[in-house]
Amino acid sequence: MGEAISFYFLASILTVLSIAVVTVQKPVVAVALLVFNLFFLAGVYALLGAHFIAVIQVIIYAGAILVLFMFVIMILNPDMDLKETGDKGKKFILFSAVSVGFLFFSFKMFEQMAPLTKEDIVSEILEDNTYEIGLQLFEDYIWPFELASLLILLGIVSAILISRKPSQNKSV
Amino acid sequence: MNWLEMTLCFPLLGAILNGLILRSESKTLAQIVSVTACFLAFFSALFLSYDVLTHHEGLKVYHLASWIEAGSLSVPFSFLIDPLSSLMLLIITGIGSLIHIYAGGYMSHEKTTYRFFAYLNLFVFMMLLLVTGENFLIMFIGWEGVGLCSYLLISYWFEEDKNAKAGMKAFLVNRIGDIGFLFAVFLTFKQFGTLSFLDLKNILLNSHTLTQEMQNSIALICLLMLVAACGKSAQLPLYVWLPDAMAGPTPVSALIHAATMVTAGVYMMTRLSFFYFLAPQIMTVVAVLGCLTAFFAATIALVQNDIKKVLAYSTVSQLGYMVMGCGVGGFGAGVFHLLTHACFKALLFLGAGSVIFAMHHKQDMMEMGGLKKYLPKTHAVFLLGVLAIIGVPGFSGFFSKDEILWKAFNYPVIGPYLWAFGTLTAGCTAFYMLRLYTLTFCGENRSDHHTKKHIEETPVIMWGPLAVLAFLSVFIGFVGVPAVIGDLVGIPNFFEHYLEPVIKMPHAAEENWHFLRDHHSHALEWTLMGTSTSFVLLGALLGFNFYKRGPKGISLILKKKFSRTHKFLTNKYYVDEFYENIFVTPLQEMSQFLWKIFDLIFINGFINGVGRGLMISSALSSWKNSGGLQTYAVFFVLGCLVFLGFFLK
Amino acid sequence: MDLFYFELMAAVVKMCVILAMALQLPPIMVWIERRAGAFMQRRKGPNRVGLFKWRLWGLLQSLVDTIKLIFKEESVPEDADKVFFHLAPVLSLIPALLALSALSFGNYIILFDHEIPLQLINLNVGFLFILGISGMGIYGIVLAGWASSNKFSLLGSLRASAQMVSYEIPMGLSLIPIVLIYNSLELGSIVEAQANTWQWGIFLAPISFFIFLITMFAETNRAPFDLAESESELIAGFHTEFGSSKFALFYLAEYVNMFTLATLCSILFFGGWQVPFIPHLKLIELLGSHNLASFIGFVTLLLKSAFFMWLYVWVRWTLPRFRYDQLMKLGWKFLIPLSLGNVFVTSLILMM
Amino acid sequence: MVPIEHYFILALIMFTCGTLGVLFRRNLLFMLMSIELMLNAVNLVFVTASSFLGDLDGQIMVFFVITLAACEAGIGLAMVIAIYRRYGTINPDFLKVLRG
Amino acid sequence: MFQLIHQYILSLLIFSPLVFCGLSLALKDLKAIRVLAVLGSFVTFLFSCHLWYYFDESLTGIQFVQHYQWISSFGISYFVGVDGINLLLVMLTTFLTPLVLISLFEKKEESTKNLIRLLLSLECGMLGALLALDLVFFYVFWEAMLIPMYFMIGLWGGKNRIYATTKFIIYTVFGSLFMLVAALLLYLQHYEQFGVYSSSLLDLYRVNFQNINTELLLFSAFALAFAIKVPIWPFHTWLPHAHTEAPTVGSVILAGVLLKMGTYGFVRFAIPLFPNAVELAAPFILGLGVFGIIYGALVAWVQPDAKKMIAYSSVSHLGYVVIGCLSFQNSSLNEEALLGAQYLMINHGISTGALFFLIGVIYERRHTRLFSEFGGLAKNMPWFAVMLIVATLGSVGLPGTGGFVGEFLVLLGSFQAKPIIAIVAALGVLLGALYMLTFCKSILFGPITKEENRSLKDLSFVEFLYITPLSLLVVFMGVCPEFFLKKMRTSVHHLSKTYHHYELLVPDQPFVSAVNKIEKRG
Repeated sequence: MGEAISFYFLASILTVLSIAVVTVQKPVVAVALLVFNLFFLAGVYALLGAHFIAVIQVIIYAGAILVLFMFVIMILNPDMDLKETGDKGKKFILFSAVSVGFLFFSFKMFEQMAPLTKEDIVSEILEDNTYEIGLQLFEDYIWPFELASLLILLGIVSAILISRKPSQNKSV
Repeated sequence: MNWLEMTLCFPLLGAILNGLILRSESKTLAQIVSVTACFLAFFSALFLSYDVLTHHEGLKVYHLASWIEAGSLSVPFSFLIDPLSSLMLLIITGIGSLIHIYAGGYMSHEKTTYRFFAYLNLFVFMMLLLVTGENFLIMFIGWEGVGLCSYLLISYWFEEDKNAKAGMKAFLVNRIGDIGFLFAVFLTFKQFGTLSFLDLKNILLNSHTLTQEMQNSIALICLLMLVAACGKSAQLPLYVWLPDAMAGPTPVSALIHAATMVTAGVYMMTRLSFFYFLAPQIMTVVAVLGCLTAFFAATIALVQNDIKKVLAYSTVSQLGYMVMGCGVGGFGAGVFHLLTHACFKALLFLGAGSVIFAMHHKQDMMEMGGLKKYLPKTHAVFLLGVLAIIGVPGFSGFFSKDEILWKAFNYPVIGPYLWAFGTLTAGCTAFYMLRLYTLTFCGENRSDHHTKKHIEETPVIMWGPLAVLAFLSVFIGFVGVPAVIGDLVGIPNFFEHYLEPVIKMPHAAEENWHFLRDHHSHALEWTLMGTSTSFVLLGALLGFNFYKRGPKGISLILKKKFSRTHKFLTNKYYVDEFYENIFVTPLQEMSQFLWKIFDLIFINGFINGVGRGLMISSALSSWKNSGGLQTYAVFFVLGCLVFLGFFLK
Repeated sequence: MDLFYFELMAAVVKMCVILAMALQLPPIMVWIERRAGAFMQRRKGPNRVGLFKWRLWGLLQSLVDTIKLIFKEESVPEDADKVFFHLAPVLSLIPALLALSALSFGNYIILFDHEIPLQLINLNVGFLFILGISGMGIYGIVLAGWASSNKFSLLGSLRASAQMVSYEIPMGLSLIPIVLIYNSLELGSIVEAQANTWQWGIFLAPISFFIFLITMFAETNRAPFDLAESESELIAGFHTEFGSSKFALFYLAEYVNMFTLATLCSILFFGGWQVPFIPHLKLIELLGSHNLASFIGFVTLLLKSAFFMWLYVWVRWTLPRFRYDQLMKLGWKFLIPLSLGNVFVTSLILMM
Repeated sequence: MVPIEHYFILALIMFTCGTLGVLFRRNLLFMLMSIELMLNAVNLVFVTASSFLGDLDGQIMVFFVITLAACEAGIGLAMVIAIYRRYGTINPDFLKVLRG
Repeated sequence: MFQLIHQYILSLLIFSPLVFCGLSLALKDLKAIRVLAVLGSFVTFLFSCHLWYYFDESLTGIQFVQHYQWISSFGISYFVGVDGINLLLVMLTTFLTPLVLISLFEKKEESTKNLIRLLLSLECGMLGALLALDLVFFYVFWEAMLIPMYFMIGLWGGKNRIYATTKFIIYTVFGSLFMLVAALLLYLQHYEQFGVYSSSLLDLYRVNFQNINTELLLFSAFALAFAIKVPIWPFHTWLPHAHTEAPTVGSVILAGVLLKMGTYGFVRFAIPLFPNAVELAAPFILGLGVFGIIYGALVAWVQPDAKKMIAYSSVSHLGYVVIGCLSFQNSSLNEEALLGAQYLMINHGISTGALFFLIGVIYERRHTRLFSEFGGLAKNMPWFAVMLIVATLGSVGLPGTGGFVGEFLVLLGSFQAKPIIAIVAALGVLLGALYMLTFCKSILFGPITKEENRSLKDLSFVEFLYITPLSLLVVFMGVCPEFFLKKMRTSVHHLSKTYHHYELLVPDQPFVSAVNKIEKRG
């Protein structure tokens, strides 16, 4: 029973936060909201029993990635309130078209799915499964894991190259 | 080199020498070359005909080379010399050389005359080809070649647009006739498989029964050849080009449009007489056509003011006589009239030429008059010519015309009517010839002061040929004195049996041409001859009196009374305008339409349309490719949604 | 149903104890720091402030400072970002306190026949949680620098956050050998595994202790790594613009952080509430009661962390400040490879 | 108990917000943030699926998604900096210059 | 040496212009290139004379055969041979190209260097297409011909040359694409029937189709490609544009040889490959041809531009050729008509070539081709007038010129096959005379209206050099056509009689067709 309450509580906060993230004008506020959003998402993961993922989420997502965002915002200090360019009408039509599209197709998707509730599923998954994750990560998914590491390496190198000052680029 | 090759090569050589190689500035050199070429041709023609008629019993075929060999068709370069063609050879080369001499004088005002003489020689060569050709195609080469030369000669003075137009008109109208000729050739080849006259003659002469299909095709062939003849010999429907052909220099008119070319039709008919005998209905058509043309042209000639136009229409009407002669079965009479006509018409034309030469190229009779004093020699010769043409007994015209009228009278059904019209035309001929004579030579001189001062007698070089022609036109008649008179005077009708071997009656056509041989009473012949001569004398008197004192006098009164008919006649029955509106202008509009609307707009439009259509459709598909990041994203998402929708259904 | 309520009550009590402990700590630490600093520099620290006539060696100084800080006039920079200006100090304090909740202060005590573990939340992900939460501290600093909208504070916050982010990695990596050795992430189980003194973290993974020690200083912006608020260049770093109470909060956060890391270090490397050479079970037998044994465990833990706190102060007044690029080079070019190597070596040893 | 649809609806909402953010915000940074949001929504779906179906693969997938997100954010931000330095603005509307 | 040449005469013939083109690339100076080009084309002409001399007209099959496997896996072979039908066209090409090159002697611009090279490559393309007896090989050269033409019109053309040349290329390529598809289908049909891949004509002639409409379909594809090239009436709109915009050299070659490719294609490919389909489609195409004659003649009559007028006259003339090729008479082609058609092709090439040269001459002097600009040129350009009249008479078909022989044979033959067609076509003769004479009158005769005309010089020596041979040939073809007919007669007879199962007998070389190879392998 407690779990349902906390879920709905978290869900409502999450919806509000995600809408806010998209609509707020100042980037700093947006990032802050996004950080909170991540926290509450970590909470939902914990609810679902994925503690390890929750913590990882917090450490990496909130701790590192969004800090990067903060950095960029502080460095660039872009003009905060960018006026909306482009004619409103056209944008609104597309806006509504996309959202209606999403809602319509999601409901169609739900019809197709077999109703799943928590009960009829084995519930032992709830406890800590860090051990099993570690096992599976390094046995079944070793190759994707290596590839991910390669991806990160690539990300690092390219990020450095791209964001270097033009003067430095010349030397390279 | 036998005689035939010589006769053919000399004019050709003359033409090439003058036209392409020499192109000399001096007029005399050009004239000498062409005259010698023509005389040499005449002498070789003489020897040729003498040799053929005496040694080869009147028929010899020269086979030079093979021209076209294609499938079953084989057309050799072969020439047929028989009494008819030798006669024509002599006429062409004889009168031709006389005219060549005359032309030297006439063209003395021109700067360079090599071109003129080259064309004249070329014309003679082509005419020789026409008359000596052994099969249809060689004759056709001559046929079209002659058309070409008349085109070139008529538009000799091409500076004026009028001459160029006249030349083109002549060539095109001839071309219409030639198409008839072509169809006839196709039909004969389809029907008989060969095009040479001798083979056709053998097939037709001794074929006793003719199948119905053969009958029809022969009739059709004859009709088509008639069309060709009309085109070439300026008969009724296609005569319009001859009056305009007068735009060329007078020697040209004399040689081509009087003596030789126009007679080609008659020659062709006599050559194909065995065809025509087998198609009696066509013969009646020919006869009626000839008679109509004769009468029709004579009436127009009554009111013409241009001296050459009058002579032109008189040629058309005399040709009508010849065609009528052939039509009624009297091919011999036709050819005889052809012979006499060649002489006196050439004489008349050259006479008129010397008058025009004297009057510095003015041709309107109204400005002449009283030239008797100024040009005594031309006047005398001209008078002889006039007497010959109107058919005063004793002169050549009388014998040949009378022969035709007699043959026409004996024609079974419509004979007398033909005769009546014939005599009436003879009267008209007398009237307008005398009118011509009196307007130019009698009465006082109406030309303006300037020309009057300069009129002097033509030089000997022009007068000489006139004299010879005058002699010929007077005495040539005695060659074919009709039996009736011949028995009295004792001169045998030499001409009659001269052409006998050429004009044979095929067996199949025996029964419906019997009337040619049965005997007629002399009395009838005498009476006919009497009436026609009286008509002639009446016409002559009227003509002389009306115009004795120039264009005023009685003729004015008549003109006013019959003013409408007079105007009608002067405008040549509006035939030219008729042709113009019926054929030429609509054709012009149609082709304009075809080109402008049909071709440019319809077909081009279609093709360019396809091209433009593609362009538009491609533009549509690229919409507002703004490059905006987010527009791409939106379409991307919409695309996914659509795909999703489709996929999930 | 009462079990739930009982646990709830226990949690609240634990929270109060921890909160009290945490909040009392900074004033004392301030006092110690100033006295120790002075002592090291052969001068007397604050010893004037007294009550009537007892000077108590300046202990009241911090009390008086806190009162001063609370009642001083709040000054807010004119075009600062109001919301974040007020939010920043709070944001830096909250993670620090949250981190405390995961620490295991002692074994369980039995009250009213219920076992109550001396640990607020017993997460099986253990110190990862602490790592994550301490990572959140960065936001406080970043927002502070940003909100005060002056160049120096901005630069200071940038430097501080960059430093903390880059030293978080070696800290995380250095703890992996511990996990490998003690085969668990839970702090409680790790301390139990360190029953035998010779199995303490420091002896089994000395290098990771060495790295962890350095990163401790870096994480809390202390001593050689206190580049953020280094007076000489950036005045007071990110919290120059902050007035009285907000400054106090920052100070509070800093010391709580120090305390958390100190206790974490002692738990992981010095056996936590394990009395040296006396495994906890033997201790229970000796003293006869669980509660007493856990209390002694708690006290030993406090002593160990006190030692580390003293270490902070000691190092602060001895080592000179790093230059920023040396700091970065140390972090990225020395510590991270070392920790990776350490992980590699330990896993090799364990494999054999 | 909380049926799975509700988790998905939550995820859907987050994903829609993320998409709309990407499509209609005039600031590159916001777009990157919205992408992060969308990735989180995807993670949520993975985690819910794995926990409901009792299969760990979902959670491992989340790992990879997170690494991807990290790289993407890193490079994205580097680009934002480069663009800002080059064009002086990070409004995508002004980045329509298609030529080199 | 002689034996060597004799054996490889055809390959030498095809590729010698290409070799000379290559050599000319090496040279820089315009004069040297010009001399080399004329020499080269003259050498090619000598080769073709050798061919003409040693061509044994009694044999019905193809001679001087060269057959080598080119792409053996697909059965595509380098298969060239000459027989009565394409011999004359080859001679025409090799005869025209030297003249065209000589005509370039007076051009001073530097760009003529490339023009000369294009001409040489064009000649190679044309010879290749004429001598090829392998469908794929033919198609390669068929397309190769277009490229030089495209550049010639495109670069040296008149005002809106780009439109003209693109239209020309797209039109022809559009048609030939259909042909390619049909060729492939035929190729596959051959495979189904004989079990082996071969694209040489000898085998493809043996293919007989079960149902008539596939054959009709394939035939219509081929016919479309050739109809566009000929141009038969509805597909002719590219011709006037191409001619008006092409340089003199281009339009001479275009009219002289390229247009003949269409009719040659009919005779060589369309008729023997799809015999029954041809018989079915013949009335339709004949109708188009006849209408083309009348239409071409009428439209030519009202053209203001000389070159456009001659372009439409070509449409009319080639209408005769189409009639000649397709006049069927009780299940066999009419021999006279076919022979006449071949002959007319040559004559049209010569006379229209001469006409275009002459128009080029006055274009060179007055830089305009509108009739209104000219008038009374005969006065001070007598030789020009003589040449023009001879050329006009050649194209009008006056007896004594080649035109008459061709037209007479065509009309005679088609009269026997279908009288109506012949009668209407004969009208074309009359209209032909009409527009040609108006053409002559408007240029040569009449008063000199424009001042510039008064001072125009007559033909220069070079112009004389390249026009007189054509005029002489026009007259020569009229006077003794036997010289040409004797070469064509046997092959045409063979084709007209046995086109149903047409056998190109190869006398000297035992050509083992792909089919019997199978039997041998068993």
